[in-house]
Amino acid sequence: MIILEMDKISQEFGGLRALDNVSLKINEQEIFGIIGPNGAGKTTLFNIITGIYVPIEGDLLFKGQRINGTAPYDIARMGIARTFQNIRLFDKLSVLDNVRIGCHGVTHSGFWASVLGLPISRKEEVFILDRAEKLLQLIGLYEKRYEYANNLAYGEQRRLEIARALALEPSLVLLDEPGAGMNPQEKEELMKLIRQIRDDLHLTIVLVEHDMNLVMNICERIAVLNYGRKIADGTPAKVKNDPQVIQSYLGAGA
Amino acid sequence: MDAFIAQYIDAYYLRIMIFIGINIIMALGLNLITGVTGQLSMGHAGFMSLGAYTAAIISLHYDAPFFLAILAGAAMAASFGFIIGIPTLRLDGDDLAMVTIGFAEIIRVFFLNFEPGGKAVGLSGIPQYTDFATVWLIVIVVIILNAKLLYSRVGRSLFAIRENEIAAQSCGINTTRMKILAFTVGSFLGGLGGGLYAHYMYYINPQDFGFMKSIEILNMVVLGGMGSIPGTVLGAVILTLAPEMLRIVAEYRLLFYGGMLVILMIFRPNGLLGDVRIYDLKKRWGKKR
Amino acid sequence: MNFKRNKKVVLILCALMIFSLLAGCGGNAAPDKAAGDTIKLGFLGAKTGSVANYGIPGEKGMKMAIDELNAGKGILGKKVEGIYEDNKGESSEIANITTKYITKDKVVALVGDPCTGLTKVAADIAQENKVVIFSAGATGADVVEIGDYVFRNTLLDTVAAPAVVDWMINKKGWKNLAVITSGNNGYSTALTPIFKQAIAEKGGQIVLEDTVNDGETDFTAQVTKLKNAKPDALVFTGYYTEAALIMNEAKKKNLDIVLVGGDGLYGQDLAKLGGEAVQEKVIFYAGFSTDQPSPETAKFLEAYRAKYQEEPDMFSAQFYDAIMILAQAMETAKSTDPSVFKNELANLKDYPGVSGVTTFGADREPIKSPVCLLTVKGDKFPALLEKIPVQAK
Amino acid sequence: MFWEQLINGLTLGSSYALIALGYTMVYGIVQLINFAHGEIYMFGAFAGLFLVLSGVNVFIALLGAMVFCMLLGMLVERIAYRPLRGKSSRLSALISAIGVSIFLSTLMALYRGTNTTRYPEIIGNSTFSVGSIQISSLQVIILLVSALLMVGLQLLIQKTRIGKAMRACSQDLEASSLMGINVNRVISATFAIGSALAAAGGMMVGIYYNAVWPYMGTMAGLKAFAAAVLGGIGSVPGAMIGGLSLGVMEIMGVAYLSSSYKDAIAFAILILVLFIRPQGIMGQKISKKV
Repeated sequence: MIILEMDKISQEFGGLRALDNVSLKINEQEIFGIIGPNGAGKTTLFNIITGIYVPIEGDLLFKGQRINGTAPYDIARMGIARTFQNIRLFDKLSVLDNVRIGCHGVTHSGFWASVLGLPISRKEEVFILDRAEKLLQLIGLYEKRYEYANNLAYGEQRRLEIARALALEPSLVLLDEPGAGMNPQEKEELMKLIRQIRDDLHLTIVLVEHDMNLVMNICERIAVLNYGRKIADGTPAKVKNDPQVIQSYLGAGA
Repeated sequence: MDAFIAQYIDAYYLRIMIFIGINIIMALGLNLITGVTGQLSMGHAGFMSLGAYTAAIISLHYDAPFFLAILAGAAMAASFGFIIGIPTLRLDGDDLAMVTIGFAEIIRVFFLNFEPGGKAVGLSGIPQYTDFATVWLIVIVVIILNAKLLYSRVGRSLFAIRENEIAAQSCGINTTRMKILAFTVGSFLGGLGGGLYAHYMYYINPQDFGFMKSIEILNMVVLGGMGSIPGTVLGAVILTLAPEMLRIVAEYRLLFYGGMLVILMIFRPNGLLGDVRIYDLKKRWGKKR
Repeated sequence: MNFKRNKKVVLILCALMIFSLLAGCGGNAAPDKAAGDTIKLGFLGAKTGSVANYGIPGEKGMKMAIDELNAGKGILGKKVEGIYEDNKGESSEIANITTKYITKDKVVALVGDPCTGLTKVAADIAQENKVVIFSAGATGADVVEIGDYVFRNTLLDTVAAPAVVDWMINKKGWKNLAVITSGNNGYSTALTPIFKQAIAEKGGQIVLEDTVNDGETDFTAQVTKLKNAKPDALVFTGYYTEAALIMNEAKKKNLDIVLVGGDGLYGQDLAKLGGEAVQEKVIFYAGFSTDQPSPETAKFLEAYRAKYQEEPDMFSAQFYDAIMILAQAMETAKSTDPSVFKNELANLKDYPGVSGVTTFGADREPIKSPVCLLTVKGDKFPALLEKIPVQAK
Repeated sequence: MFWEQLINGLTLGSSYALIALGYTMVYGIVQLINFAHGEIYMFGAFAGLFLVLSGVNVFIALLGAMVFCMLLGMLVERIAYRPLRGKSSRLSALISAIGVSIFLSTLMALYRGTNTTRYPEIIGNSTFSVGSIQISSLQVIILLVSALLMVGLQLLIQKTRIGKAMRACSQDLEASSLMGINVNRVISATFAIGSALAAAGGMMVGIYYNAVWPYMGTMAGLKAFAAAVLGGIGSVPGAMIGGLSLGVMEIMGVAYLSSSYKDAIAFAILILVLFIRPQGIMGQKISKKV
């Protein structure tokens, strides 16, 4: 079952072709990796999927429904959550509040319900608190729930972003360099966490990563981008041995 | 009620406390826009004047009951707040600041040419309905509702927009709608304060709602602490009292006022109670026990 | 975030607030012991801000009058004390100050404000608290109508403007007129319709109507328009600063025109700012003239010059008169109770003040005669051009 | 009449432009709306007045006023803005700037009184005609001096070392400091140059309109800020174009629309421009990196 399909997506910035005819199919409940050198268009791809950019060409299908041009918040509410390469937490809010805000997409009480404290709002608040606390326990930040987000260590911030993304009850999670800046031990834990959430919550996970070891270890399938073009995809073993990939990407190091 | 209070408190202090109350209401409105949602608005006096003139004209010409008049004033301000909220779709930061300044100036010039409002002569003879009890009752209600809002799902999403708009969107927050909501509610409170002001002063004049008035209200929010209800209240109290207390230094008092702003910002750049929230305090104190 | 420190800040500030309020209540509790030996008068006017030019000379006039009273036997044998707060020309400030004068200082009368709008704010409060307010500057409409504690001793625009328009059209033959208003100036926006009505009644033509704003300096566009409209004379209803700047610009643009206006043009700065451009080209009316003074005025002039080494203006004279009129009313009423001496005040007839002869009519509006037409001539400011006698309505 | 009004507008606009340059330069580097800038302009006008009254030649007085305001601008930056830099939000810096603005205008009001002071006619004025249009020689001088100053500024920014450093800082303050640029010095220099231009603007306005007063900076500052935003805040040519076009718009508004709505017209056009082109006339569209 395909959850996300990209069909010949192209994007340009000021005449520069950031993505060129990229097509990808991502299956439900798989862990999918996107790799490529700097400037290959990986983050741009994420920004297109989450609706921040509208592609100039091509179609984007989520669960069979065309979503190009849909507003980012609506895409989020449809069940696509993400983290950011340069961490974007709500710095001056508590860890708990960060995750609670993540629940926004799955709750509904509006202005009047909130101001007047109507039952619907109170019921949702209980639900939100409960959900946020459970997620914080899952990623191991429950003890720090009243800290400001910007007081957390770097690795903790990355994990908090994942928790916030999960709060949205997504079916697809996009992780933008989740392992950046982590030490090997932290990365080990991260991999465990990613597998765990996929298995427990039955999610699909797409991640962009530079760390080859991490990607090869965790991902079931991989796509390789270079200069905005997809040059290969398939299982880690297949991609690793693709001559074009070796030449253009792994070439120097391998 | 007021007669009862007046037995114990000097009319002069009563008067200042009424001004403090009115300023708290307006500052809480601006706090919602600028402090909580992070949309720099430098034209709050524009909303205040809309509320003041609408309420005053309704009272004067239609003999409407007081609460109806000030509600109409607030509603008028809110509908303009809604309109001003729309540019926030495209603008942010200093461009938005400029638009709000421009908007307030346009409103001021409009009232300078507005025949039913007496043009530059101003509007006088407004019945004095505003009293201590009414103002502080409204202050209490506004604080409670404001607190309820800020510690709810909607309130948190407003904070999220201030902190990081793109991340807020990725959480499913319709940032456009929320920003317009903040502007609408914030300007409603600005207009409410304006209506109360008009019905306390007997007399209003377009020049009362100039750029410096907007700055004064903004100062309350920033000085007290952006996004913090206790902070905004404290800011309103201090900046309303400051000119009265500085009266001893007579003509030097604006000099002190200016200097005080600079020094406060240097030593407490996030405001006196920056980011202190009733909710946080409760948690902290609760945990200690 | 350091919550401990924040808590301390909150506590300190709360303590400060409570203390200040307590101090205030304490002040209130102190009974009116002091009120027995001095009579307090509150000054209303701006000492800073954009209308300070009216407040400062007013304060000087008031101080001089009080000094003279105290040098004599005071009022009813009691010493007179003036209290001088600065209202910055803002309505919320004047409201606070008025309340403070009445409730904390226990003044028997308020003197001021020079501006009509601000006077109205104070008058509402004074009327409610039954304290006399005596404006030495408000010339606009709807002031004494606020109540029976409200008085003023100014030359009313509704009296003076028609007389001046009559002089312009019938004596000078200036029929085609341009009218410029200062749009953000309440005095000016109130005066313009009076002038316009008078012009219509006396058979004049308005060829151009335009607006400037107080506080601006660029009037190039307006003067260019004026030049193209070619009026016989210009009526400007605003204050002297803008009048001088308009005339400066006219001179730069080679436009030779006479500017006529109200007593808002009465300020030493008209001559200082306008220089050559206003020489015999600006004409305005006022109830007070230092040129060819009456004996009362001459005495006042001498004393004022000796005390302050400067020329008094209309506001110094009217504030001075206001104090003296109040003193006289209290003496005749033999009371410092506002509810008593206000009746004496209302009966004032032919008071020979330094700012002209004043009578309060049945509606408590002042009738002052004559109207002096003033101009700038050489070093002399103001130079008397003509005196136009006015009849009571 | 149209051409005469156009020249009126350009004269007014060049004073806005000179003030707007200071706003835009400071903003370009530290993202601060320097609200005290209008007061610097006012101090420049007064400094020039004092020098002229003490008998100095006009052009030396102009230079003197510029130097004085340079120092004042640097002092303000050192006392009120630098301690805040880096550790606090832009809004607290803004409030600090407002504090300085209130402080400076009150200071001058206490010293000189609130009355408007006459500026002596230092440069003789004559009117000459080009076709049917009458132009005053003063207007021509003001336009020329402004143009000269703006060209000078462009050369400074494009050709000198400090100009290069300023451009680098406006791109990325942090990276510039890593590249060995003394950021504090560059910011100081920016304030100095902006203040000097404002002083020149203040003195020329004084000479042309024959009047200065302590509160002249508030509205002029606001208008100049509007001009900077109109032109695209952060862009130097934008500030020039924004200033000139705002001046012309205002004058034309008075001439052909309604003088009572003068300020409203200027701001309404500004808001409209921002709607259509949020980055201003000359500003570059900065796409946010996500």
